[in-house]
Amino acid sequence: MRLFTGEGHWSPLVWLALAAGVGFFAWLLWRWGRRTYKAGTEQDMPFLSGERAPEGAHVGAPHLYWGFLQGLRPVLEGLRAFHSGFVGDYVTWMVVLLAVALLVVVLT
Amino acid sequence: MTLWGVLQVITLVLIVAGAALAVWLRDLLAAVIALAAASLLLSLEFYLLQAPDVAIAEAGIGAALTTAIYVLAIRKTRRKEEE
Amino acid sequence: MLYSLAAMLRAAEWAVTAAFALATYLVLVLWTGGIGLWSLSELIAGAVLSAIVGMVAAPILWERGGFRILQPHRWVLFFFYLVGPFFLAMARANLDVAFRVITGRIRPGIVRFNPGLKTDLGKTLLANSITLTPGTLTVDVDDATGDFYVHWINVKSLEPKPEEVCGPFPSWARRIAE
Amino acid sequence: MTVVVRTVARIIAPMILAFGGYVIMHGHLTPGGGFQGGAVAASALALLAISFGFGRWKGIKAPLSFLEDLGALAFVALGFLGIGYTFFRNVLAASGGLFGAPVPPGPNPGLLETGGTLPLMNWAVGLKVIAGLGSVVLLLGLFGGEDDR
Amino acid sequence: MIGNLPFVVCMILVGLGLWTLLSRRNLIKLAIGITLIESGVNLFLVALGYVERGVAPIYTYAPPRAKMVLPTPQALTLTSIVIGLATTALMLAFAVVIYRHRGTLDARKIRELRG
Amino acid sequence: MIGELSFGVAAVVLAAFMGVSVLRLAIGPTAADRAVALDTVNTLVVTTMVLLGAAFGQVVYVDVAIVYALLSFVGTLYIARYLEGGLK
Amino acid sequence: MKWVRVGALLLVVGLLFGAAAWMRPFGRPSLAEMDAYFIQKAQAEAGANNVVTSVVFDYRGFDTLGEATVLFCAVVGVALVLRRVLR
Amino acid sequence: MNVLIYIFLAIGAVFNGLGAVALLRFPDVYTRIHGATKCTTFGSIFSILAVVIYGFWRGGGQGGTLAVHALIALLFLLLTNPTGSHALARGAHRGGIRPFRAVVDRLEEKR
Amino acid sequence: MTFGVHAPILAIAVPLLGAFALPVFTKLHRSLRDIWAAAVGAFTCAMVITVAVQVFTSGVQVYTLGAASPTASVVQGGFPIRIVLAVDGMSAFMGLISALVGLASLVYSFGFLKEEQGKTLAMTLFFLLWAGMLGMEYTGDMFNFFVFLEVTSIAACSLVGYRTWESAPVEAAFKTMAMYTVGGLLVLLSIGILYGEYGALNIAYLSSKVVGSQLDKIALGLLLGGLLMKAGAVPAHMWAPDAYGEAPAQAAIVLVANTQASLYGLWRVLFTLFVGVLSAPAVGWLVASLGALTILVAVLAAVTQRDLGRLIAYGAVSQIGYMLLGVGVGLAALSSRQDWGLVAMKGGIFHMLNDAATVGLLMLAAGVVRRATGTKDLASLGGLGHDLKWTSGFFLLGVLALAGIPPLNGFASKFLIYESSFRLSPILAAIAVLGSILLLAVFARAFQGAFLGPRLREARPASPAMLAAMGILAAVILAMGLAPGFFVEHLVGPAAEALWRGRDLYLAAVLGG
Repeated sequence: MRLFTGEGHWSPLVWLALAAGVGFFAWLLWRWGRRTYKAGTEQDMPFLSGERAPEGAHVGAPHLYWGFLQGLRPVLEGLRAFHSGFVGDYVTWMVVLLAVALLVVVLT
Repeated sequence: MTLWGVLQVITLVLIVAGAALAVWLRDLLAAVIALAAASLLLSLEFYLLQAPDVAIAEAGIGAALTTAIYVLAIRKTRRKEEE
Repeated sequence: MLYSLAAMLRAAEWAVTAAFALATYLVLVLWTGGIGLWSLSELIAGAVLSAIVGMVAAPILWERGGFRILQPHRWVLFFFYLVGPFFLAMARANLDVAFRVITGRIRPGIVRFNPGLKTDLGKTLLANSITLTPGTLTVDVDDATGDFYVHWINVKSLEPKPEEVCGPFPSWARRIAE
Repeated sequence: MTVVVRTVARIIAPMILAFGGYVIMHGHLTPGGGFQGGAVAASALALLAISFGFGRWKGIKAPLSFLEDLGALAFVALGFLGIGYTFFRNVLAASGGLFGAPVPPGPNPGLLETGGTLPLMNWAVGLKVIAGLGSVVLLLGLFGGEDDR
Repeated sequence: MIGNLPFVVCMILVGLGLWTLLSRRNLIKLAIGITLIESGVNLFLVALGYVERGVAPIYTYAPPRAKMVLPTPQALTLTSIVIGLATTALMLAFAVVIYRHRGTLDARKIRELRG
Repeated sequence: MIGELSFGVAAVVLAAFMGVSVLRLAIGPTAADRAVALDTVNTLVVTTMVLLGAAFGQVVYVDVAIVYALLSFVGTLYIARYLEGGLK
Repeated sequence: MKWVRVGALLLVVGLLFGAAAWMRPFGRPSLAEMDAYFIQKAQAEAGANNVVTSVVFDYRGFDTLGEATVLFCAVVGVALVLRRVLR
Repeated sequence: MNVLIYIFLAIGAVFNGLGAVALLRFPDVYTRIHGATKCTTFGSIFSILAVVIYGFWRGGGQGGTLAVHALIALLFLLLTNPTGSHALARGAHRGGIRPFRAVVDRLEEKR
Repeated sequence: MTFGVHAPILAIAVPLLGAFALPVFTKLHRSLRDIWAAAVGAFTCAMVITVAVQVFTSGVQVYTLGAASPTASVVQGGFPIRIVLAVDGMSAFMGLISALVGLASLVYSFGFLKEEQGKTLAMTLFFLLWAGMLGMEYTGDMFNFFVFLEVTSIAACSLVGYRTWESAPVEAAFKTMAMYTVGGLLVLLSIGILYGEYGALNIAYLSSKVVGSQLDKIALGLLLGGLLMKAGAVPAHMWAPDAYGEAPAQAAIVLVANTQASLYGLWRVLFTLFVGVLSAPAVGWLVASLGALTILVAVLAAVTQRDLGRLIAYGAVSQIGYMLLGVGVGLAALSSRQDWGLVAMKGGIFHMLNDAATVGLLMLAAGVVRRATGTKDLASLGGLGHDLKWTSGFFLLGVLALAGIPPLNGFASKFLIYESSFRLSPILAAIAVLGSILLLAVFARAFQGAFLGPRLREARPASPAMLAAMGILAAVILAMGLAPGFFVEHLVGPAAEALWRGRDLYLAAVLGG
């Protein structure tokens, strides 16, 4: 079961045990919760803002990491431009890769 | 330079000419015609290189069928290359 | 009765196509020795091959009146036509083209005439002869009327007779193919 | 196309087919073989298709694909024939059987009944190539409605 | 006698094909470029096997005691030619279907997949 | 062998004519001109192949010429059929 | 972008020309033992006059199977792409 | 016999060359088809006939096969060449190419 | 002659036979087709497992096609003339990956494809692709490798264009085809150069002859370019997201396995054919840095995706980076024979198996989503967990495994790569860790967006065959996660050893001493 890595080893069983411990802790937390909670009532309103969410609202994938994406915007824009969808560019980059490989191989 | 060499040089130059035409021509049908000519001369070159098997294959496939397929495809699409 | 006639016709078509293919094959494999000029295995292989080719090709290749070409005297005529008037006309055609290439004197146009040929084979023969002979090139053949549209490099009259354009060919074509 | 082209196609198609058969059949003696002969015969199909219009050949697609499967299966089966020794063993060569006549060494006019499994494989591949290339041309020609203007 | 001219021509063909792929925008032109590269490679393979004053490796009616060119490259080229035809047919089929959908063959306009 | 050298010379001459035809292929104003040039090259190549078959003294090579004579026709027909699309 | 293209292409093609120059001289291949074996023994082993065919179908028959497979693939692929779909 | 072969080859070469020159010199498609088809066909007949004569003269299985195969190639050329030219001319006309300086064009009038 | 001797060729020939016969059976009856496909698939898997068992117990298997006996690979004089199948540890391992993915794909396609004509054709193409992959992995001949490369190229591109009623798949297929063909032709050109120089095509024989002239280096460069492209390394990776995203799910996972087959070809070229002559550190650094670049670029591109299929596709591309990184580090350490080089190679090779299983699972789940809702746009998906309970579970498992959450298999292989690449260069290890973190973020987003939240639309539940296919892969993932030591020791270890040190054994097995 152990995986030797040259430096040492690790065993997934330890991690499983850890996961079990964390799960137990989570279960404990859950048990400390209110007994009177019922889904579908006022109680499942968001705690911080206190407003009822509009019907069908869903924090979809595009909304996540908004700030992260905003911060990385120049890089990501560059990447989008890089993958231009034009076949000639695809082949160009392949030829570039080929040229690099040839250079590295021939010059060493 | 033997006769064979002269023939070879002529054929090779013509192959390159046909290929270059196939690249440069804007009219796709004309490009396909140039491609067919290049393929034809390529077959002659195979013949000169003493490879009749390959020459027959190139004749049957390069000259007839490839041209046919290209022409059909051009017919189903459009003939001129967009500028 | 009718059915059997049709079946016989189909069998004949198959046989003629197969024989045609067999002839082609046998010419290709001449001098393999053995029986006559051919070896036994070549003969067997050719027979099988031509039977298959006949089966595949016969249903799509025949049209009415096709059997006329089976008469041997037509072949003899065709041969004489090929080496006689046709060859002469072709030689003249080439000299003609040489003359025009050098001088550049042309007066082209597309004229129409009707040689009055009925069968496909006759039309084909005439069209190909016209194409290979002096100053003329078949551009189109009207299927319905049998009109020939000929590109003439040196137009002599606007509504020509067949003889003006292509000499004795229509009559030869009629003799060979009809 | 005009009557001229159609008639010439009629005359020449059996010749092309016979010549394709010749190329396939003599693959082990003269230049040629399954692929080359198959391509030649397939261009007979292409010739007929272009001169008579593609619409007439709609019904031939299914038989062609069946023929192609058959050719490919025959080729693999010929490969399996040698599995007593190894896959693709030429078991028939010089066995004295159907195609097992001994070959005279050096230059010679050639004997049809030599070659072992080679002629059979030629036929299998030839069948496959005829059907395959023919159906490629037909499919491309028939796609999007046949425009036989 | 003529040096390595055939090899050079092969490389010219390959370069021409690559140039077509890089610079042209029509899908059918791209297919033509690929066909050109294929032609170049085929010529390269056949030229590899040529032996000076050799004859084809076929014993039927061969001249006695002649040198023969190498058979293996020819066999490889046969395979390669058929592969090339298959590729071309498939690419053209794709091009035709793309034209059906988009009404254009310009690769710069066919960029639905990007980013 | 008597005729072989002459066959070779004839083949070289024909190859030169091929070059002339390819010139027309290059400059031809319309696609039809190019197709005509292609047809001419076809015929010349077939003839050259037959001549070279005699020049090399190899009988089996002539099969290639036959294939060409048959199949160039198919390519020409396809091109001719679709020349009708016109000069858009 | 254009200069990337031209530069990479020039580099690759230049090295390919180098390869063409460094090849064994045209017309004098290494006459490998494999091909010498084929030329000498194919007639007896495979029983065929045409050495190319015996190479294609006997010595390298598996390549030919692969090639037939490629063709089959292409036909099936064309049929798949060009099939009429009502949807 | 040698002389005959030489003459045939020379005629063939001359007419083939004529065809190529005609291809260059004539002004429009139809006249070019004229030149190209007629001259190359005629030249090819002579060139191939030279090979046929050579083959029969050499005799035996080899020469005979050479001659017969060359004849078959010639036959196919004769069948296909004019037909191909006809098809090209028809395609060109339908594609809208008018004959150069034509005095009359009945086919155009028909449409 | 025992049956087991023929197992390598049967593993390739039987799928081919199955593919050729499939349309015939379909003409007879439709259910016959399914039975035939299942039988062929099962038999092929059995053959692959037989080969693997033989190889792992008794060393390199050699099968000579067309010779009098399978082991008679050379003729008098000591050179091979026929095509040789040579299966060593790495080949057998790759065969197992292909078999696993192929089995899952086949099972899935029973329930996935709807349209009948297309189903027959797609299954035929699938078998051809499978046979092509196995051929690439088992062959010991350069040209044969190229032929099977082309088989896989053409079959894969046809499969990508399966959904012809939309324009995007066909477009992706065209682009992929162009790239594959050019890459294949580069490979063929390099094979031609090698043949011209040494007059041989057998990998082992070439390896014993190759001298490392400029020409050989150009050949190696061409091979590298072609195979790296086919593997999907940045910057020539752009076909990969297009193709993976637009292919039907059951084909996309085979495409991933196909990518790995080309990677295998790359390893074979680098470690067997050219190992004696190339300057290993330079090429190793090239491969490793391309791997790092691939990880970074693909993950960053994945962050911005809004299409579930494309997102997973970019994830798959980034995984290729880990494999390149691992084996590249191993190659860089090859000349000095450092121990951590072997560890890195074990990591990279183990990651191949992990990637096939996990990315396969994700793609199959995405296929379920697409079939259930008719869209893959993340902005309009949501709350699918209410209807697709099993699928969301499988997707979650795949996400966790791919991102390298500890008890699962992804962590095991990535851990090996981190540790050993740190020894070569800390930057590479840092990029690898960063990529892993970003990947978790990306997939958490995808999971949240598609499966959690309120129910937005009705979803059609997955059919049992599809669930079974995903179950197979999930079981493999769990097994590998819980017992990584076993897998590394018995499967990955021999494979890595075969590359690391096994060249002499390979040559000896093929060339007979």
